[in-house]
Amino acid sequence: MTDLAAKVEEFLAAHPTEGADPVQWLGARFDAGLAFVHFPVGLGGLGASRSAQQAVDEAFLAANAPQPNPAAPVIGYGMAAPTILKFGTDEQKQRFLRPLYTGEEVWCQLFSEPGAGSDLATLATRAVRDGDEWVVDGQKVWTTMGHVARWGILVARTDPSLPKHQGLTYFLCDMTDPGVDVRPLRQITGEAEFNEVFLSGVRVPDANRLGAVGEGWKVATTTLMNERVTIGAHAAEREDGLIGAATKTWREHPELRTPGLHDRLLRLWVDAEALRLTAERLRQGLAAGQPGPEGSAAKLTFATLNQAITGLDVELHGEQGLTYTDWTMRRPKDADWANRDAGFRYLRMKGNSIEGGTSEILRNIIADRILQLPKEPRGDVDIPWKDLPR
Amino acid sequence: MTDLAAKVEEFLAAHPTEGADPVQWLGARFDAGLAFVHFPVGLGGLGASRSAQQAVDEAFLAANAPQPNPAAPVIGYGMAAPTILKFGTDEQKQRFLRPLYTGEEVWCQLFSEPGAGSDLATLATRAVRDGDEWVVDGQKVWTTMGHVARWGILVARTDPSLPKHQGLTYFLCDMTDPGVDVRPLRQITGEAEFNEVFLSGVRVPDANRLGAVGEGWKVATTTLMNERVTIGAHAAEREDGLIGAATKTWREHPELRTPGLHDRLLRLWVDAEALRLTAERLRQGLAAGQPGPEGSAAKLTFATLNQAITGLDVELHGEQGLTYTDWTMRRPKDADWANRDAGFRYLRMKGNSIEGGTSEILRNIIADRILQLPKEPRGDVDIPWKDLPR
Amino acid sequence: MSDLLYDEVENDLRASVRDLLTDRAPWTSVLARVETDKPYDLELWRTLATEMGLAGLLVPESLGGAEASAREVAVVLEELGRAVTPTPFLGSAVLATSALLAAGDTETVSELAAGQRIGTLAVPLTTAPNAAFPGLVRVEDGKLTGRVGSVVDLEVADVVVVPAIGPDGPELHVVQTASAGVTVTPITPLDLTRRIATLELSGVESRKLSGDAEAALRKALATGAGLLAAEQLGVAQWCLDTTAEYVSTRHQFGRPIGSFQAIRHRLADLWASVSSAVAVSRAAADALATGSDVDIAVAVAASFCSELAVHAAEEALQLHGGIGMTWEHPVHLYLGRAKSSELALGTPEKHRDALAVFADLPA
Amino acid sequence: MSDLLYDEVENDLRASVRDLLTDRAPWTSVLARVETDKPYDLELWRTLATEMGLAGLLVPESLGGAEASAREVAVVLEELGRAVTPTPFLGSAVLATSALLAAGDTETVSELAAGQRIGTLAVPLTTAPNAAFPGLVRVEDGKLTGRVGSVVDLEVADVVVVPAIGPDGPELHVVQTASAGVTVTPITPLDLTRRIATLELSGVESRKLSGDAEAALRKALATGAGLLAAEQLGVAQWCLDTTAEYVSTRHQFGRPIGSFQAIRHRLADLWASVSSAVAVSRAAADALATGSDVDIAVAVAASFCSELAVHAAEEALQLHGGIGMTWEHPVHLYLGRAKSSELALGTPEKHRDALAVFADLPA
Repeated sequence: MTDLAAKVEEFLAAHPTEGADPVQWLGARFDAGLAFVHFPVGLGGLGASRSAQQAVDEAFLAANAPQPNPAAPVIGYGMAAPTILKFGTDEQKQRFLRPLYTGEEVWCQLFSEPGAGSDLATLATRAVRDGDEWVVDGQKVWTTMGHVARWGILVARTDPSLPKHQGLTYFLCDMTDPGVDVRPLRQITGEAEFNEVFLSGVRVPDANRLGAVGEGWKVATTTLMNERVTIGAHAAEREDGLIGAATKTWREHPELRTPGLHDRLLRLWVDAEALRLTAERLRQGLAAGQPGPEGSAAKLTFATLNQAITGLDVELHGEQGLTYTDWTMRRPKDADWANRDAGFRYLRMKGNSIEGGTSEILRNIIADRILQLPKEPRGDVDIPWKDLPR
Repeated sequence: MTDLAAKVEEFLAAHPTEGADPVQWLGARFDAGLAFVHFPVGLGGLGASRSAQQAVDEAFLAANAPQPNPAAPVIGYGMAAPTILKFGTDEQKQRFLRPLYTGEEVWCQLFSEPGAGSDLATLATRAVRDGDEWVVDGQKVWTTMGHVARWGILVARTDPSLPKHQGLTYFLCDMTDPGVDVRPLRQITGEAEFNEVFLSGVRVPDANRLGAVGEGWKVATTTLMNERVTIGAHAAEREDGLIGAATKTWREHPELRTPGLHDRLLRLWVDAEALRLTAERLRQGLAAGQPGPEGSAAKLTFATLNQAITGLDVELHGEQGLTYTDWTMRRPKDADWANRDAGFRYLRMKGNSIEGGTSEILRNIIADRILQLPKEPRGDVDIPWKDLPR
Repeated sequence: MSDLLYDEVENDLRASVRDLLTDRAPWTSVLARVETDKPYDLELWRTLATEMGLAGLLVPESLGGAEASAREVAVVLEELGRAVTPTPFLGSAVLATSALLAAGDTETVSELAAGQRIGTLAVPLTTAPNAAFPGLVRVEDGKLTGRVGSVVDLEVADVVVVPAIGPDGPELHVVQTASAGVTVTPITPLDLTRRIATLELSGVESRKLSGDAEAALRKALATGAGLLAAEQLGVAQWCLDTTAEYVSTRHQFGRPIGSFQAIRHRLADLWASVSSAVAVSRAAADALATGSDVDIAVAVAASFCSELAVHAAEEALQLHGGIGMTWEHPVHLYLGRAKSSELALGTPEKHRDALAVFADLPA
Repeated sequence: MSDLLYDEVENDLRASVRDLLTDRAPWTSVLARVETDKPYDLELWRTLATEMGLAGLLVPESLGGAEASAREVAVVLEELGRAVTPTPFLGSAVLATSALLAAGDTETVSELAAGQRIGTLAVPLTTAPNAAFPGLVRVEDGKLTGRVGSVVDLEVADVVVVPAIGPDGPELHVVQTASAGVTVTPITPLDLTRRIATLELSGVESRKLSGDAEAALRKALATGAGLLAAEQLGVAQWCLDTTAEYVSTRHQFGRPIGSFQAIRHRLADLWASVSSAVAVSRAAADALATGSDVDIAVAVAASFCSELAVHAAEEALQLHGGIGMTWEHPVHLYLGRAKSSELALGTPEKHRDALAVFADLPA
């Protein structure tokens, strides 16, 4: 048994899981360094290797340990926590990481704007210094959990006269500030999974600035790299995911089968298995200390595959494919898409190639960083942001 | 009966077709203005509309009239003739058009170079003035009929200090000049359909310059526009072309059929029929004086379709798909690809998306001229040719 | 060879329909309407059907129609597709009208042609022209009983042409939806701009049509499938045009995104496909108008345009980026229309199955 | 879960094979050789087989082999594919060796492992693992008679494993090609770097193997198909690498063509597919090595890598432009290899048919 496994057993022995208050119990887990084991001692971790986390999480899961508020991990664990750890002051780390982990404080991301999607660095939300505070005005969009978040990681422009990557600063934004207005953003599915966030005269103390003034792009890049690592790094069983929904229908409804659909289903089954193995190979590489570049491929392939599967699935349903369960505007309770109707999945998965980096941007990244192809000439990096065409 | 039809009947009555010497007979047809009916009187035409040509050609064909040397029309009719007509001096028109038409003088095109394919305007063949002559040095490639041609239409650089489109001049090059060396260019099929042409100190009289010095790009553009019109403007029957080869095999060999191949064959059959109708619509539009932009689409779709059909065809042949008739280097006698083996067709059709404008260039043209999308920034049009990166 | 161009009359017709729809049914009002209890714009329908006389394009003048042909109907459908207009045109002016005409009716078809009443055809919208005659409704003691799902435009229909199995086999009947024993239950549709509903008949009075029921139904479905291709072309054309416009104005990285070559090439490919769709759709409309080469022309157009419309809508969504994923942008209306239409009146695969027979390419 | 990485031994093996091929079989010499009467480089083969011991990777040490596994064979095949090396590795070290081992032979397999002799398997190269046992050769009075087309590597084979129908059903026999009654007729191949020939047997003496002939043949074909996927991966990888390099140096319009976004995106997509091919190919090799999950892993790898190699070669050709269409450029060797391999040991469709059974997705 490893040291870590022993520590988990010890902790479980000392902290009964049954009937425990999740926040208190998770707080104790944080204090024991078993929250993010690769974080330093005192900040939820034990300075262990990143790859050790999975075994610890699995051990707690197997012991029916209290799990965090489902809203907490979305932005908090994967994006805010590592960024605060890397760029935060001691005070910020002490203040924010523990309640982030326990789920007392949910986080959201205030990056994208209507005019700054793929080209995030062109964002227009302004932050103007006023004594010990910054006054923030602008509009953010595609904010997951915005309506339940206590804090937001925010990038704003502090100097429009500099080229776009240079005039940005990163803040931790109090979502309870009266200038913050969170409105549901309805999607093509009829639901509002995301939010628009309007910021009007929001006052952010300079103490909640993360990193230096003008270094916002560097800090944001850390956040975004963590987003990409989060996606696609988990192991999966054969037929996990959307292909499972299609094969289930196929097996249960012989009357819907046609030769053309059979051919397409088998092709997609192969592609799904190939993607599963690709992700698994990535995971094995990470565990062996050989991180591969397949992560970018996995997200790209994932989007294409999900869209092809759900397109097939609608057709496979025949007459039922013409129907939809419910267009009513509502807030989704979870992301359990496999149990939604085929039409919903078809529409929702269209977002897979847009959210978290469009497929076009991923292809650019692969061409630049992996294939190291010659770059496209660019005209937007050296001129002041305020002079950019938009 | 139209005037033109009457003229054709009259000509046929006066010029018996049986046993006629093709060159003499075609010369008479030229002199009667029934060669290129939209050309002026005295230059093979009657000043008729362009769309009248097809009916005239069909009437002569129906009368079993002598037809030109099959090598003559390839470059001569479609490309050299209209360019000479538009930019030639009276002397040039008188000298060149008649033997071009009768097939006494076959023409070839000396445009592409190893370093100038899609970007033709970057070509490096030099022409330096020496008294009443130009001395030409360089290398051309992909020259159809180069080995039988008497004349070549040639674009060469006469001023390397100008931006690339401005320093070019257009010439009519005597292929019997001792400095012209024509070598077969072997393709991936094993055959040599094309040639490389090495030009070493070739002396072209200034009298054989077509258009002004430095106007070569404008003249060449006329030639190339005519190339695009030539492709795809002919009517076709259902299952004409490569789809016919595949359907023949399908019908004759039930033992080769599989459900997957069936599905693909039917898809390609639909695509082939769609392309046929697209070309037919283009033809009807031209005939009605409504030229449509579908020509660019037709060539693009044609390449994709031919490649998909021939790929399927190899697979459809099963064990025989592993074989090839003959790799021996040889000069093809004709372009009757439908009767070659599936492997040959597969390899040869790969050229469809490269020759006569790559599919990538066609997409650029469609994006620019038809969709009028914003252009890509370009850095190669304003600097001297000699300073371009290459 | 069929006439693949649009003639002057057809171009004028297109212009007047487009003007009307631009004025009366912009996408903002279409989107606003889909969540109300009046998803169809029946006032607009009356203008189209009665004032402009478009409900009777297929109907002879002797029966009160315009005695035009499938060519003109195709032009109207291109425009209705381009605007994803919620009207019962497909159900009433195409399916029911074709079935009634083919079955020799002279009574109901005149009412439909005049736009006085709205009709539809009681088959599941997924029914392909070469499908077996449906056995969903039976004639018992001269009355109709049965249940038919996903009947298009049913919730606004006054009259329904019902295929039924009678004592001697297939029959076509005309049923008034106001009759006793008729129940209409709307279904929530994936396509917000075209509604479907379930028809239940319990011993309903009807009028039996005299013509060959099987042939008439097949004719109506083939006409529907061939003309739906025109509507799909309209959907694809809107997607192409709107996306080309959007990428020309949307800036990222300091330039319009339509100046990026990958996007330019995708739209060029899409344009090439749309060009082909115009040709195949015209060929189908012309074949339906002349009665020559109908089987192949319809199967080609239906399979080609179905898949193209879905592809065009999917490209439009992707190239619009995040804004295309929002409810407040119209592209999802086109995606829903395209995807649903792919299932309607025979999937592309079903039409290719039919081609295997017509073009002698057996499995 | 199978081990999808390359271990150190495998990486070393790859490096030494690649070094050898770079040195001894650059594409210029491969291209020069294909039109000679010695299309195989048998000197190179001796180095690979005997000096490096690669012919016996699958063979136990007790029989003179290296007692490695399909994982190492896959690495060798990746490199042979990457260099389109004309050697009888597939026929001798994979197909014949697997069949002999599975049928319990200890004699011929040692000769093949030692590289003293070259073997192959007498089935048409198109035969899929799940095909019925071939009936092309019959056992009559203890002698073999029949004709087998497109046998891979036959023209250099000394010994052939022949599936034949005996008095009691399927049998496997070992035939010396030098025996009386054996005729080998080379076939001009689409793939210039892998030769096929027709085997004719007229009353030929043979040695019958004792094992279960059907199971042994199936095992050999599955091993072949699963490992051919590794070769196809090597082909695809070369196409990607070479094309990425070419577009980085070829200038048109004043910039390297690899800076045009459409080309960048196509190569990015290709890279993503190649990344997946590595994973599926590793999974198949590992499954063959461990004997677990072989059916599905082989069918997935064979169908995925077959289609990928063709796609990669086609993209390579297109992105090389005119130069790629010339005989003097190597890309056509890869295209021929990829397209022929797609037909070899089961088409992608045949492997998907097999998956329909293994993964319980019936038609």
